[in-house]
Amino acid sequence: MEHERKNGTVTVRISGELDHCSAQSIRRELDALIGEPGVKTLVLDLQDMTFMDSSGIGVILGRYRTLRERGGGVAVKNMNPQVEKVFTLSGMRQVIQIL
Amino acid sequence: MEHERKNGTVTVRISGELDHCSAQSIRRELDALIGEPGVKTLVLDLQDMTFMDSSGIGVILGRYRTLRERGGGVAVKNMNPQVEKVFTLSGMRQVIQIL
Amino acid sequence: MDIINQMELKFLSVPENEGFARVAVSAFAVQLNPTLDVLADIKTAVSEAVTNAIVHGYEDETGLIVITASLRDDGILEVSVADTGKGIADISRAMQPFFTTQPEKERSGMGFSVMQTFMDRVTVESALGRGTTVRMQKRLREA
Amino acid sequence: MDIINQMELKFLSVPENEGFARVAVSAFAVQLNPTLDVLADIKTAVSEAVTNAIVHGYEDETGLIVITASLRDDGILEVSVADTGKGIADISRAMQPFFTTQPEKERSGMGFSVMQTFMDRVTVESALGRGTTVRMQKRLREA
Ligand SMILES: Nc1ncnc2c1ncn2[C@@H]1O[C@H](COP(=O)(O)OP(=O)(O)O)[C@@H](O)[C@H]1O
Ligand SMILES: Nc1ncnc2c1ncn2[C@@H]1O[C@H](COP(=O)(O)OP(=O)(O)O)[C@@H](O)[C@H]1O
Repeated sequence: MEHERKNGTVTVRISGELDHCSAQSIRRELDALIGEPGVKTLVLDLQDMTFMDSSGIGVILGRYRTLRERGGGVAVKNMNPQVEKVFTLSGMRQVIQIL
Repeated sequence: MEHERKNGTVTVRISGELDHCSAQSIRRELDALIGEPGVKTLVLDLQDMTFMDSSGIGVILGRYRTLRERGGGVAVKNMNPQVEKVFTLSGMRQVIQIL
Repeated sequence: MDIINQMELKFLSVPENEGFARVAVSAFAVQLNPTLDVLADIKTAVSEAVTNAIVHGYEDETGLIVITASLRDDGILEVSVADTGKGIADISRAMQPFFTTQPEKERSGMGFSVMQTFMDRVTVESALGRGTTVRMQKRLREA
Repeated sequence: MDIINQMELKFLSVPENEGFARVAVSAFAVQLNPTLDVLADIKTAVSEAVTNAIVHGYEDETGLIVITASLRDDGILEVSVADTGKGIADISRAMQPFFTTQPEKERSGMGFSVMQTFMDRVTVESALGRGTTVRMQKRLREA
């Protein structure tokens, strides 16, 4: 996964499909990135994500919980309409910022 | 189907997939175009054709036979690798010109 | 109302088949020329139902999942996703938003809500120890 | 040599299912990460076998076509396409390039040749009045 760190913020570009099958490896990679000292905010760039179902909601909320404890959070950007529909439905707009 | 007539030559752009299912309507449209008086040569522009199986060979050879009787013929251009493989395999290079 | 086309797809409950299953159903539905948005809705709903069969129905075992799909002449797609896994004790509770029996695996509890929002109709039949069948309908085009 | 994934797909012998069938098999095969060329070869071969079942096996009737596909741990895809239609009297003659029993429908007689060129192995089993099964293999990646 392409990523970029600036101060306490890591921006990660997730490409392809985020379902239960791919969730485990994506979760692992994200946890490695936010596990680095000083990281408070995770920005997910979903420009190249072509599909997401509710398994993706679980992945995003899980990282949110970790970062929340450190006083940080998660933001997303560049969602396609299908991904945005799943996102909105799950009430994630209340806790995850859309950039 | 997009097409263009110049003297005795009609150039037709076929898009999508050419299999047994789509063959009938494509055949009908091609026959209408080469049925116009004075048409001797059919040029098939396959730039936007994403798939072709041996049903396509039947369609191309059928138009070739019609035009051959009028002293004309068929040529193709812009084949993708998959289409070219089916084309070559069928020995069509011997009768159909590639532009 | 007649059925104009029909298919049945059986496959192993391994996660690699989640993508396969949703592409297959979408490739079946595409012949009625639905919009890309409608196809995306169907893919998402099928993905939820198949994932549930893998994750909840069969948990750590491998079983068979059976999908059927029919196209009706009134423009409706019917899809069912069935497993013969452990079944659901309380269906209406299971269908509540955010309810999940696997929070430790980061399941969101939104699977059924996604199916209900993305499809026109969802019904669930289940028996403990015998399995679960989810039936869904979606209008692909006006009749 | 073990089978790591498996599916079975049953559908009506209508031309609209030619595209559906080849997309479904390709979506199943993609999990071993074959190249796009290999996927295109598989799609083409499946399209030929399914078209034959529709056009020759069932001619003007509608019957059921059954596709099975397995992924083996040595990187080989096995696909079979079966109909219970009219069957083939002389298989080796049927497999000759340019041989067709339907020249008036502009069949080219190249269906079996395409399957044999695009796949690594093709075998045909058929009985008159009972139907035809085409079995094909293709290496998706090195073992
Ligand atoms: N096929 C199934 N077999 C057994 N239990 C199921 C099945 N589908 C759903 N369930 C039960 O219903 C609950 C809610 O499902 P769902 O809304 O999809 O959320 P999630 O999958 O995130 O848990 C699951 O946690 C599970 O207990
Ligand atoms: N599934 C089938 N059922 C009955 N006959 C078949 C079947 N598949 C092929 N055949 C016979 O074999 C011949 C050659 O098939 P093929 O090489 O695919 O060429 P084509 O489909 O263009 O005729 C067909 O014309 C037909 O007579």
